Amino acid sequence: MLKRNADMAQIFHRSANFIARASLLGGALLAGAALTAVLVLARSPYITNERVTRTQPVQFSHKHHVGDDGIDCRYCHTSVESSAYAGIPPTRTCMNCHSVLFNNVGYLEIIRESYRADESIQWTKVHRLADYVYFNHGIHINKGIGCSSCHGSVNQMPLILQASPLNMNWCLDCHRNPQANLRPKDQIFNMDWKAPANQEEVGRQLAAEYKLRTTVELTSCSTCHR
Amino acid sequence: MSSERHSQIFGVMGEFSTPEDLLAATRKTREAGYKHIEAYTPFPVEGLSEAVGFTGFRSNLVAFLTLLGGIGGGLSGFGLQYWVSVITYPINIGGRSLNSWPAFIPVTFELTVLGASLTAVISMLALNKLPQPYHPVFNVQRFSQASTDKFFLCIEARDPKFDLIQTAKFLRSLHAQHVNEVKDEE
Amino acid sequence: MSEHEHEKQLRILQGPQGQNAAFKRRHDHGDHDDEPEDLTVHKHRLELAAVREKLKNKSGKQYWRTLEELSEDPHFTELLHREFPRHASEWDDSVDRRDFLKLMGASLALAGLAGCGRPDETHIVPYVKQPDGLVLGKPNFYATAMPFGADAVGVLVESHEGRPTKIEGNPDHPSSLGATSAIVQASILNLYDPDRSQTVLEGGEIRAWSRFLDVAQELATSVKATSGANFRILTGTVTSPTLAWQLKKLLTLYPQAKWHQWEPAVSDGAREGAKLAFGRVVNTVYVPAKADVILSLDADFLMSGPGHISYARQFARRRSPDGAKDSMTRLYVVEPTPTVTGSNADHKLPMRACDIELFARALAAKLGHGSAVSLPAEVEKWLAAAASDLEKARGSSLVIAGEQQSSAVHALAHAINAALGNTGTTLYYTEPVEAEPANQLDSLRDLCADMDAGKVDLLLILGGNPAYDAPHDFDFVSKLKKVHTAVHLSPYFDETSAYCQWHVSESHYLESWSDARAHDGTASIIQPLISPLYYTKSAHDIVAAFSDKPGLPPYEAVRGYWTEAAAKLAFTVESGWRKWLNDGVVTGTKFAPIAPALKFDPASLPAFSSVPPEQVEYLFRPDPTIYDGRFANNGWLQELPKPVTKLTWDNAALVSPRFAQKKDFAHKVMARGGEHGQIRTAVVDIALNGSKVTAATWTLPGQAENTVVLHLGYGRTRAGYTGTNKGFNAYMVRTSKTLWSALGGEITATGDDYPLACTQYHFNVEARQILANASLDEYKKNPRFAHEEFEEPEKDNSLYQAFTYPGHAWGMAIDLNKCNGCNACVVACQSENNIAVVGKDQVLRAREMHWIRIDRYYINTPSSTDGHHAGDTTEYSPALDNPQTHFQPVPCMQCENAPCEQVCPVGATTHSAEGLNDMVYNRCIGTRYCSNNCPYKVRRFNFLRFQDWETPQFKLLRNPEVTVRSRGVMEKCTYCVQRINNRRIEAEKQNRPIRDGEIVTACEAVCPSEAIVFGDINDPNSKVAKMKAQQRNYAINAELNARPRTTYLAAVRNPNAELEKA
Amino acid sequence: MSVTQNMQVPREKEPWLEPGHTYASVTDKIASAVLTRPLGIGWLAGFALTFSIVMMLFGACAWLFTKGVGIWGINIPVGWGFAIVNFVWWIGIGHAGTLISAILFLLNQQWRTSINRFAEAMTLFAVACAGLFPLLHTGRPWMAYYMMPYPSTMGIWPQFRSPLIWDVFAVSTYGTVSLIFWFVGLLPDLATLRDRAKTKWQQVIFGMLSMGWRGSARHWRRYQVAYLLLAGLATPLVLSVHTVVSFDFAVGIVPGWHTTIFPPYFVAGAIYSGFAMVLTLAIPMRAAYGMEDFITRRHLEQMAKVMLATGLIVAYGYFIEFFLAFYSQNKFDFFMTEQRLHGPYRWFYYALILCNILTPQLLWIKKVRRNIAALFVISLVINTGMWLERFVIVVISLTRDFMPSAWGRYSATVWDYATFIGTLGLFTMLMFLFVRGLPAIAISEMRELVHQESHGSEGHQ
Repeated sequence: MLKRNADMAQIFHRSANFIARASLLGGALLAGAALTAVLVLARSPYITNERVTRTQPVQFSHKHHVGDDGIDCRYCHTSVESSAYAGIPPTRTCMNCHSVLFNNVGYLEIIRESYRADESIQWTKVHRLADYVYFNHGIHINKGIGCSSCHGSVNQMPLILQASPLNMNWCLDCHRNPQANLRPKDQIFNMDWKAPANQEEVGRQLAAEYKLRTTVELTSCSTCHR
Repeated sequence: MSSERHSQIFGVMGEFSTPEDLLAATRKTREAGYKHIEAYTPFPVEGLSEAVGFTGFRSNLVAFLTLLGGIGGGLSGFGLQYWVSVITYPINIGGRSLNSWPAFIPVTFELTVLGASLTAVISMLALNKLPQPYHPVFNVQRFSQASTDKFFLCIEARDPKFDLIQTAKFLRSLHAQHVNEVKDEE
Repeated sequence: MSEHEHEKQLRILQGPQGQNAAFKRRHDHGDHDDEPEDLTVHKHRLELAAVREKLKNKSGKQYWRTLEELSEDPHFTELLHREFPRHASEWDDSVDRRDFLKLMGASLALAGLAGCGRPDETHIVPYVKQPDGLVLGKPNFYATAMPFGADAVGVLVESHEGRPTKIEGNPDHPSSLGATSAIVQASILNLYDPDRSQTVLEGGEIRAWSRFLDVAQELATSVKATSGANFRILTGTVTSPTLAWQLKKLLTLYPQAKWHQWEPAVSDGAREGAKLAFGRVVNTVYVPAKADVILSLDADFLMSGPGHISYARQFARRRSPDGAKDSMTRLYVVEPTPTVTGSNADHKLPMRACDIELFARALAAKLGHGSAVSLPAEVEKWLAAAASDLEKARGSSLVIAGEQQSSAVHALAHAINAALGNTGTTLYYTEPVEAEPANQLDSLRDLCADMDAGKVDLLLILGGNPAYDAPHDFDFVSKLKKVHTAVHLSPYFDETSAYCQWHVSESHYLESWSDARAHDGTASIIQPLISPLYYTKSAHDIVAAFSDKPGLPPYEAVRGYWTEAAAKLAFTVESGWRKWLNDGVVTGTKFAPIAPALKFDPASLPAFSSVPPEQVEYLFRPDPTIYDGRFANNGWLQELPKPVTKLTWDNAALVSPRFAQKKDFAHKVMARGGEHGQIRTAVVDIALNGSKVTAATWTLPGQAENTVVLHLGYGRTRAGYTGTNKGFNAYMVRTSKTLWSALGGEITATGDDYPLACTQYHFNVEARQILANASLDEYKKNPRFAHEEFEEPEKDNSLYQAFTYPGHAWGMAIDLNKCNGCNACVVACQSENNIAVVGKDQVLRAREMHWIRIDRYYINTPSSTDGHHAGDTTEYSPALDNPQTHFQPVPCMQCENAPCEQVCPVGATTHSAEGLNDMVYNRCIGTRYCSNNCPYKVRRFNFLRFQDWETPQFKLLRNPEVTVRSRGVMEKCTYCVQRINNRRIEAEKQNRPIRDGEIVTACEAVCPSEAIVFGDINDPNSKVAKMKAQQRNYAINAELNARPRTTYLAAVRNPNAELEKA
Repeated sequence: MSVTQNMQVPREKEPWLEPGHTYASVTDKIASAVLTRPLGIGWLAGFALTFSIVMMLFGACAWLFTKGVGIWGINIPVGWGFAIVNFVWWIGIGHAGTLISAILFLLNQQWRTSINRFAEAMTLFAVACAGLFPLLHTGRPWMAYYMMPYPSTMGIWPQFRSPLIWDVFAVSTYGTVSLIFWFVGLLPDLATLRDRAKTKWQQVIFGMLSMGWRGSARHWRRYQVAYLLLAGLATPLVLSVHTVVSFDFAVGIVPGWHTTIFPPYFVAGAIYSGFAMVLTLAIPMRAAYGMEDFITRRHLEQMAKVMLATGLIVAYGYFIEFFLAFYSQNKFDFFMTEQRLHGPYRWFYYALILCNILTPQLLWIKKVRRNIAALFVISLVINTGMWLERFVIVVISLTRDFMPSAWGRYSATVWDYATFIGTLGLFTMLMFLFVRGLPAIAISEMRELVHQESHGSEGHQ
């Protein structure tokens, strides 16, 4: 009596239900994930080059020169206090010592050759800021920001590497709350400086002493961009 | 091939040619004590959802969710603007005060509408359990008319009162033009 | 400064420049004649090789001809294109299909690249031996001087790691007083001009300098035989004592040889006038500072001529309406065509140049010299008023005769000044500044005669471009062809070089040692800031090459001369040299005043042959920006709007409104560019002195009715990429008889029109609070006249509460009474802020990039409410015959309620805590909304990639302290924020507040008349705060409540009541 | 024939659907256009033409990205030209669809049924065209994402006081909501197509798109609630979008922009141009696909009336602009108004008055309202007029503002035109695809209409 009907009208197998819902939900999740990935990537060393070492013509070791020999930063980076640019030492500075010390080891031949031939050594840049950022070493040193605050404990680095992300957020963190990183003048070049327990108030005192500008001033665009 | 496929009964379905017939039949079915019934029409028929017993807050859940969506959108909209302009990076923009709330109204409004609209549609689909490209009723060949000019009433097997023969008889007694058994494949 | 910038520099610094910076620092031995003979180090090696290839199968003698053919050759021109700055050539929309498809591909690539932010590896290239005293990242300043005509302007040049980047004035130098002019500012661009010729060429073939030295000696011996009878030297006006000394020595070697001088734009009138008046050439130095009444007889002493910068400053200082009673000078100007000076006059009388002598005679007669002359009534009245004013101010009045005026006018001026007892107070006389004063026209005439007669076998042309600028009737070229060997020293391979067997590329004054005298005789040592970029030489080298000391470096020559000269001075070279270089002036070389006896009686002048008033006079004048053509290839000057006409990239035949109306020369304001860009004007043929030029006309209010002015310097055929074939060549119709003024020409419209790039066409303030001005009396009556109409709303009159600026609050005040519209600030800003040149096509589209512009308004002209030709000068109205003219510099106003900031969707322009309207180029996405919403229209947009990123020379030129903007971003004045930040950092290092006047913006620094003052308005004692406290202080369109930080002091003119009453 | 009837007996209500239609017949007629009807030569030709125009648009954009916005006629002072004019124009057109679907739905106007579907499609395509321009007109389009609020490593965010940011949110919200509104409306029809599909792939495609819609009573219930809510939300949204667009100008201080009348008269103008565009499209389409029965003269007349009404509001807006300029005696506004009459661009203004104010007055006449050819022409005229209005507002205001020294002019380059025409091509191409790919009229709603017409019951919920 009952009419048996062939399943003509049915187009999809029941599994299609799951597939359809899963693909919709999955699509949404995937989009979200992709977006997050981009944001994360932008902060990753892949973009910031944080902790990336570069091969240099001469495998110069800050660990040896700063850590072991205890040479002061300013011996090579002469203009760090006075100028925007810390200064990469001319070959002559290397030769000051190496005309006497290790004056015949092979791996320093590049230095000697550079000096003889009067041709510069091409170092690969490690800390790179964009052209439209006008960073000034001098003022930071003079206002109690120590080298290691940005460059990390260079005296531990056999090969120099970029210790901080160097992106704008990172700059702003300090410009909004410099107190956290202010040091007494005599600690500026101390690579092992650690913030004391009472950094909060020490920072406040130093800020007053250094006549630090207000956060509003320090975070104005033209402070770094021209 | 269908014969090989092991399948079970989903329900029995009666076909009517006018919305009025269907409405009447549905009401009778409910009176007959059937609980798990569903009607299918090519366009919304007034009173039908009540007839199949879909009433009360459940039937307006979409509206409630939409309200929440709207409020959520609006709050997040203004919140974002306030946080950006006053808290995270306060900058002097043309001498306007940091919290220039009048300037924040348009975006707040837009996000309210966006939040509400998206919730409305998504909740409608979700509560309807769509997408659902496969459904037993599609197994009924004549059901393809349900999107054109035929009106169907389905009494589902999970109904305690359901009995294939009796229920089919009952439907025919309501002057259903065709009565089909609805199979569901495993 | 960005560190990245530094590597750019350091990389550059390898090679000679590097050490050069060192030796310049230790002002010892200057000889660095150490360039390799091997030319392969040259940037243009390949190109030159290609040229040589082309020339291979030509015989040596015709080389200089084939060069010409070459320049027509498409490959060659294409090759030039590649070398040359692309900014001007880039921007026509037309593009062929192949190009187009290529670019379509490129665009996709570009879209992809833009997103990825990962920087590639870059390198640091430090010195090998760092020069002493050089601190990386800190500029050094060196004093030197720019020789120009019969003058030299002392300058301090900013140098970054050995690259000169910016020129400032030298306060210790009498011709500068710390300021400079537009031309001096722009001269640094010539140094880096990639079109400069770069080697010694013999018939277009590259020769080593040593080769030239040998040839020179051969030639020398050959002319020695005739003791130089067939040897001629042609120079411009020489103010270099050393060069003169060398030349004179040379002439002793060749007794028969002759030294000729020719400068097309310097008139003999002054020299001859002096001879007429005193029987000898003297140099006149004016002291406007002491003058209460000044009458200028067609003299543009504020804008041109020796000492004009110092005159402008002295004049401006006397223009304050707030001083003691009658302490404000009154300036009368009689001139045929509006100049900067005329536009600043209290009373201006437009008059044909040829009538001015008559005017001068009449004035002399009024003062009791010579016989009375009859003048038209209105002129008579004007003269009477001026004369009585002058007499009232006996001893403190001043009459100045114009460069281009006749010897008679100059003589009359001397006589009148004497009669008024001004000699010794408002002006004094000295020995001539020129080493060898000569009537240059005669001098050139003689030379041409000799060349024509075949008497000249060897001709040295040291600078100058006679083939282009010699009087047309001399037909210099054909005569030059008769010279056996001509040697041309010039910075470009120009029109003259093309006809000389030898071309020696000339060093820029920033590249070589020399010396020069200022307008008052003060000498300066010119020291190089950078070793020559190319294989260039100076006149000293050439002269030496033909002397008995071939190869004597200029440094030795200069030292040599001053060792001799020092004998006369207080101390020796050894003791003085360092000081001289440091100060930029040689101590004690200022000429002492002399009192030449006046042996001239106006009555002795021949009867004046007056010209019928309806006759049209054609005037030749040096161009206000590119001068006599020597700056034709300077993009900054080409694009600099001419002070009065606001034209760029072209010269035009200037005519008066009446004349234009009579001849029906129309102006068409084109839809593309419009009033702010493109005006099409009638093209005319001007038949004059038997030859003809075709020129575009320009109707100029305030010009004498029957005067047509033709500016020299355009129509160059071999200027370089930027300057070639711009405008028309007025020299074509300029003859020796009519050097400055010609009569009896024919001017006929051809029916065509020509697009002129004019940056401001509309001249009417439309009754808006833009340029407040009043007469001195009105001002005395109502000192607050600038505030009557409009007031700023109250500060707290708003839904939002106002921001406060507790720290510094930078502001600027511009005194419209002092600004004379000379344009120096515009170029200074361009140089300081790396502002791109966009080329004529883009100016036609109203897209020039100047951050500060100078608006020119005509006051009391009928407000032109018919918008269609709003302010069209061809809509004649009598008010245009002699309108009162005002200039107004407009930089960014740094509004406190900046309309631009509010509408920026990405916060690329925001307000700094010190009230600066910051612009963050890298955040800008270029919606241009800010510009639309800027009520002062001071924002500039990079519609295309205007900056030239390829040409290496321009990388050297740029100021590393300022971001170089690329395509698609908005840019604008930021009060030189780089200077603010650097000074502040220095001050903070010393833990002290910033001193007033410590921060000086580029426009402020350059301003000859001290019109622009920048400073902290929170400091009540600062100069700027005091200015803003004055009652004349007002803001443009104050009622908009934008609260601009840049405000103006209203202009006050000091007219003579006599002439005021109609 | 129904027309003539009506002329004779005007009192009797003319039906919204020609008599004699059943559920099946309407379904067949509309669905067949998609499923069975072969591709006509006319369609192919039209598609080919519009497609090539779209290619031209791509070319223009490539050149734009390569060289920069300098290839356009813009300059200082006229920083905005065609791009913004076109943007506002397209957005305006994009208003009719949602308006018809939402507001008329709330107002319970049955006559919306047969036109809302393709009006909505038109909205989507118009918004798509509009959306192009803000992106294209920026100097650095590849940086446009700076306008999005996302946590960047720079720690900076969009500047929410700028109307351009409001635009970003308004336009993107409007686009999204219109899309889902349209899709929800489509659901049952997609199901119909699925069930009537002739081939397997048609079945699968429409099957997936329809999400397995089976018309169950419960579904219909939730569906109607959601649809009603969407309509309720879309209504203020429509009004807000053009209000925000008008803020781009009203918030600026430029004389000719800085006026409070803008929001209302921009909205009115938007509806005005929107309906004009609906007519421009409906008239040829009903002819081409024989849908005169569904889109009756009465529909067209109804739309004509709406145009007349909104046109009058726009006219009032123009008048008020004048009045305020004279009444306030603000010298800048006064001068600007004066410029419109006498300035270099006066002819644009006169043309604008002719197109937007004078021409539509013809619609007072019933004969004209019911004359299809006349309506078509008038709709085109109004479209032109509305474009001119935006040109007058954007360009003329900018040419002569506060500083006479900086006054300028503007004239479009070939690239401006290429981009504008290109978007016209894109719009039409999408319409061509739409009418073939999806039911141009809401089938399920038509079935309801059949139901109501047969039972004479007006209105439904």
